Amino acid sequence: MSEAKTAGRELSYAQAIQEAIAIAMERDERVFLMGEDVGVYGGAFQVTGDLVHRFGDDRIIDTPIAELGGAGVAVGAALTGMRPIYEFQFSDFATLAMEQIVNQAAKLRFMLGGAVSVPLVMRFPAGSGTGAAAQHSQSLEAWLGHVPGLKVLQPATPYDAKGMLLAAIEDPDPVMIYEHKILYKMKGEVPEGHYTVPIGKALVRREGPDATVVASSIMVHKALDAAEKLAEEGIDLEVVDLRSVRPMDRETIIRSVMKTGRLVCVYEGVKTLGVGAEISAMVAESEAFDYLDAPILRLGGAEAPIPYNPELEKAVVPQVPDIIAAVRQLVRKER
Amino acid sequence: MSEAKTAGRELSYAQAIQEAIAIAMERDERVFLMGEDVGVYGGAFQVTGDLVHRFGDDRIIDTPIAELGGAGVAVGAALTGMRPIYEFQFSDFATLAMEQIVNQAAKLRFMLGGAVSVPLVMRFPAGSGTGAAAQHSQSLEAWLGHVPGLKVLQPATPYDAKGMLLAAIEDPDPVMIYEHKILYKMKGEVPEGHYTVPIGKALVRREGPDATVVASSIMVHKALDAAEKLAEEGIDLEVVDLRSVRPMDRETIIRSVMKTGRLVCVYEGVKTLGVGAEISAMVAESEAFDYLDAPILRLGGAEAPIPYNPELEKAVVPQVPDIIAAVRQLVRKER
Amino acid sequence: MSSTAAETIAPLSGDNRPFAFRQFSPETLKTALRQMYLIRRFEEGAEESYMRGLIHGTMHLSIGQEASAVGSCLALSDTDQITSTHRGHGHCIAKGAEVGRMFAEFFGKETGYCRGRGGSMHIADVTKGNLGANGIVGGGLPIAVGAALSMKMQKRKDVVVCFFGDGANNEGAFHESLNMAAIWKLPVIFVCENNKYGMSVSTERSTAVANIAERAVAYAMPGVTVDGNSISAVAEAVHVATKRARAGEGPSLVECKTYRHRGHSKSDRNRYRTKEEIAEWVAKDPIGRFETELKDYGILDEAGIAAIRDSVETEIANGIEFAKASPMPDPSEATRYVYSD
Amino acid sequence: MSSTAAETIAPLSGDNRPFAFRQFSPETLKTALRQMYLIRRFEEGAEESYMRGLIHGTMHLSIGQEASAVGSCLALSDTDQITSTHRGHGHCIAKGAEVGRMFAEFFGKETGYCRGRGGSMHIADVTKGNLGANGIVGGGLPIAVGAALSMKMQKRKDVVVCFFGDGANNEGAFHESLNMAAIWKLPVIFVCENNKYGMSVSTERSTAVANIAERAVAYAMPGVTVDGNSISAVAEAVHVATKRARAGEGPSLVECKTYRHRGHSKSDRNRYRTKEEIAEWVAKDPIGRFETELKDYGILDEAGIAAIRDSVETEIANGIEFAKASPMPDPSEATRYVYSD
Ligand SMILES: Cc1ncc(C[n+]2csc(CCOP(=O)(O)OP(=O)(O)O)c2C)c(N)n1
Ligand SMILES: Cc1ncc(C[n+]2csc(CCOP(=O)(O)OP(=O)(O)O)c2C)c(N)n1
Ligand SMILES: [Mg+2]
Ligand SMILES: [Mg+2]
Repeated sequence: MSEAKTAGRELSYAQAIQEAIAIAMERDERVFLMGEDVGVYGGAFQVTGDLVHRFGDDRIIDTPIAELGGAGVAVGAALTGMRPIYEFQFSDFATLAMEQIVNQAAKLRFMLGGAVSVPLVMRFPAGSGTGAAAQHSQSLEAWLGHVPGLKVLQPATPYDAKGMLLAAIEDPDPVMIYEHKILYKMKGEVPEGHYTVPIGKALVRREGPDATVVASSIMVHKALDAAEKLAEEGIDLEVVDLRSVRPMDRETIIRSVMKTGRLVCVYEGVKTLGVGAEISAMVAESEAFDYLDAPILRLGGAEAPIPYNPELEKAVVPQVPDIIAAVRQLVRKER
Repeated sequence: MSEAKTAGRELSYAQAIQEAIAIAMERDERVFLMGEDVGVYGGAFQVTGDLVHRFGDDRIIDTPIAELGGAGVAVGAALTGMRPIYEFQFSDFATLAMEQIVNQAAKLRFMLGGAVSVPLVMRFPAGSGTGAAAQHSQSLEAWLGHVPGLKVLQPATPYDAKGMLLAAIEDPDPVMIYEHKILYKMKGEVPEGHYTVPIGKALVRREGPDATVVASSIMVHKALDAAEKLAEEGIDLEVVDLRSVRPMDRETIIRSVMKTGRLVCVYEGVKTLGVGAEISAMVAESEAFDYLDAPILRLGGAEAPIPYNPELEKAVVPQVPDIIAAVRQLVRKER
Repeated sequence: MSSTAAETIAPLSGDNRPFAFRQFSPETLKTALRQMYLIRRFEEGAEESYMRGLIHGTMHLSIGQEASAVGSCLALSDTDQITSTHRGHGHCIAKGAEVGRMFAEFFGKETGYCRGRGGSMHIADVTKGNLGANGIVGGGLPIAVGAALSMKMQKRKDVVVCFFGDGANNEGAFHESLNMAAIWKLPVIFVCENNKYGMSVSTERSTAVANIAERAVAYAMPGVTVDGNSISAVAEAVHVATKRARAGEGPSLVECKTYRHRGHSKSDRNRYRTKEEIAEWVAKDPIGRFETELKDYGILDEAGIAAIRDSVETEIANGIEFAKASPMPDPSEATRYVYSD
Repeated sequence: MSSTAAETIAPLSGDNRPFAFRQFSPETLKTALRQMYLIRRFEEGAEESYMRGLIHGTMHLSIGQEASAVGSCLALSDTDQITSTHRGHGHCIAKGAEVGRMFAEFFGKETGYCRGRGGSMHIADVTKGNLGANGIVGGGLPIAVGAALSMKMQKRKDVVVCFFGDGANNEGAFHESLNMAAIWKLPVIFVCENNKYGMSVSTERSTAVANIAERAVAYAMPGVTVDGNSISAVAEAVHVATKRARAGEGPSLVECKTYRHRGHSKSDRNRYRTKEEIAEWVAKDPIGRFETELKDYGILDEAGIAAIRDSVETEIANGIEFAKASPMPDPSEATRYVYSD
């Protein structure tokens, strides 16, 4: 972390991202941002806001609705000396651009034997909770987490959203950032000026001896809520914010599990083959295995698309009571 | 399994697939096949062979090189009474079609509250070993395994390739079949005529008390090889052929692990967030947890794209000696 | 407006009325007007319900674009198919859906067209040949081509009308779809509703050509640009294209120039259009225009119009009541309908 | 062949020689011929090495297409960029790569352009402005547009030449890329090498228009179809397009009609082309044709040609030797170069 002022200034997660973009664009003229409606509209979630007035439409570029091409343009620009940030309007639309992300951005450096690097950042507004139904609510971070060559982040706070984005922009390799739409309006402390949050480091957000919850993105907040409630009944949780899907912070997670002997993974993406599958498997093959006092539980999204109806929508992703119930089950269980 | 003749007839995996397509097309005029160069060329891997001469180019349809559109055409045809089989030339190119697969095919039934079904089959030639480098050698079955609404299969033998494809074509929902390119020429016993292999069932290919290897696709054969060699040193492996990534056969796998107390997952896809992550996590949260005598190991693809050089190419996917070493490590380890 | 279509419909000698008035019975024309009202009032009702918190999420209103929806579907049967878009309420109603079940869907109810699972962006009525709205811009294009392939393979005489926006025309799916439809001579009519903007980006900024229909040349198919606020102009162009499609001669591209009066969706701050531009297009409202024509050609008088309007009000009110009274889905069924039972 | 480009190069009065002969010095023309030989012999050498088991995997030979590669790159500098395709050996050599390092790459050696990690399908030489072949049909199109955006943003006068095949022209990436290049007036020249087939599928079966260049209309950019076996015709069209691009006037589409003599790749049983068709095109070989022109215009005689051929033989032989003698990568480094160090 460099030059971070410690003032108690609060920004929303969306504002924090905007500030990171502005700082990076001020510092480095190679940085630019492109995406759909990022200009005068200010972005579908008002993340780019008025940046176009500040930096002009040569550097805050509205693209046609063409995600494959847009992503490929970012790759081509990154290959030739620029540092593009590409905003997908919803992460679901990135399904159109997987070719460029996975076959090109992730692999070019390797395929060319190290002759190039692809310093680009892509931003993926993800997650449910907006009533936008199955094609606008997915959490597919596990897909890109499976792809060597990429780095994949999930900031859970405004502080991290800004610091990780700055780190990502300065990183020489392609970094994919999954932002949660419901977090955009969440406020939190954000220092002014430039600072970075290191890529690939999880963070213990709450210490406790009884069980470890490793949560990602919005689930960090739900886990912290659950921890408050569980504390009332004498269960003291450790909550680890995953922050980085790739690379995954083996050390921090394993250290925590060795301490508590119990692990619940909480994530919004579909349970099967979601981020928690990797966390669980990583622990089960590690030195922490011998410290486990109970099975490793996972709370992930249901095996269904996200429904439109708000009650159904809530029912298919983990909620605070689900976390509480899982932890209770885990703590009750003794070897 | 219905009407299977038990004759000891041998076919290659590619021939078995071709035979399944022919049988399905004979039995049901709604079935047709489309893809790139599936007609007179006979398919990049000669899977469709001379089918175009038998069924005509109205039912064995050469598409332009347009994977997103092609996949979407299959979805539209499936929605309106046909039963398309869509062949991707290499599974890597399916990255262009993820939108139609994931947002449309997988979700339409759900989004429309059950009013439609999408009976289509997609075939994905996958895997490394052909020297075709990073954009022609991927194993991304974990991606589709993460998507509710799809069924995802990985046949390891000619018998299964035929029987699973017939089951898939008759299934009312979208079924994705990952075929391994190196298996296309592999021969095995294949009954004549129509039979099906049930979707979602793993198969114990070798019984043994010492440790369970759950392997998928080509790794089944490597695991069986390793088992032969390990038998010489008195280690008796149980080898489970995963066969279906989604749904995953919880019962068969857990039963085996409860018997042996040890588990190695072997798969070619990238280790992190690959199929083995789910197998491991599923076991670690199950009733089998208490039966585990050692950490759950995973042997997956390296955290790198597939290199062109043949020695490097071999180095990045699990080989028989790697399986042997992993099992030895596991069996040595006692709680 | 320009036309590159090979064929237009010649007026019978002496009959100088617009195409729709020559082609369709007064009853059909009255029904068309009624459908336009129904779409308008449905969307106004939805907007109101949204303000009142009865509707969750977002929605995209097509107010001002009713002529292209109704004109395109005017001569379709229930076995002809359509694919629709995120701005699809008009298509849905024009293809015969009931507003009660549509409201019920918007309210997330079990009686909705999607049992509350889909909402506005996935509204569909396959029994009427509406294969569904789509949340993915351009997502319906290849699906329409696939449906048209089905029609051809099944030797049906049915056609597919594929609605999409000007924004969608820059997606790769557009290109792949039109090319495949053309080489296989499939019975599909690509109807581009060009309302000048894809969200905030004008076609001038997003699209290399002035008229989307010019792109038909790249697929060797007829392309025609019509006044999308004239139901007759739309119906005529789609009629020509449909005839061609049913005759096995292949696809066409019809571009309807129109305008949405409302913002893109509920989050639109309208920073990209001027008040003057909006006012200019509100003055060209397709409903008022069609009413005037119907009166001019003696098909309806004020009383007749009022009667239709009244019946629409009742239908809307009943629809909202039905939706309100309908049950919510059971949360224990949140994962139903993922797979066939 | 047809041309829709606004501009062509007028011959100086009295000089009726083809464009390349008016435009370029004898030295440049000789170098061009030498490059064509080098490509041809490189690929024949690769083919032979493949037969001998020195090369793994598959490869796509461009024998017969040398004029489009060399003609397109003739007037480019090392800071101009290209994106190439799976059939990219010619582009690579035309853009200045060394055949020794190319062979080394094919042999999977550490001295190869990609240190043995990429092989034929990913061959690149970024120091010479070759951003790489691509295993994904159409994959290079948006990358080229992005590179052109860089050139513009960095206020460089460099251009990007984007090679792609007739098969690639039906990919969505083609459409999205040409549209973006056009609306942003980017300095990119889209060079379609139309060799009549995308693998086994002829353009007649895959593509709705007879000439790919006709699709330029959909992007309001100049489109021109030239005889791709005439190096001069290719060079002229690319020259015009490059001038336009450097002047900030935007992209162009140049279609080179040509033919590959060999099968698509090593697995091709050649069931989709007749022997007659192949023979007809072999007779139109671009190298023989250029030789004849060079002789006709007095730039080279038989002895001069023989000397060039000899020097190419030596270069190829040395290249193969270099590649053979080079070390294999260390398997312990199999996962290097995934991320920047
Ligand atoms: C693939 C994809 N990209 C982006 C979006 C977000 N989005 C929804 S509607 C829209 C504008 C579409 O414009 P147009 O096709 O002209 O239709 P209109 O909204 O004007 O009716 C955008 C960008 C989306 N839903 N899908
Ligand atoms: C996206 C994608 N689809 C399919 C392929 C398989 N493939 C490789 S080359 C080729 C034909 C390409 O045709 P064209 O663009 O005309 O180039 P040519 O081979 O004729 O030079 C195909 C289908 C691929 N590599 N990438
Ligand atoms: Mg629009
Ligand atoms: Mg070709």
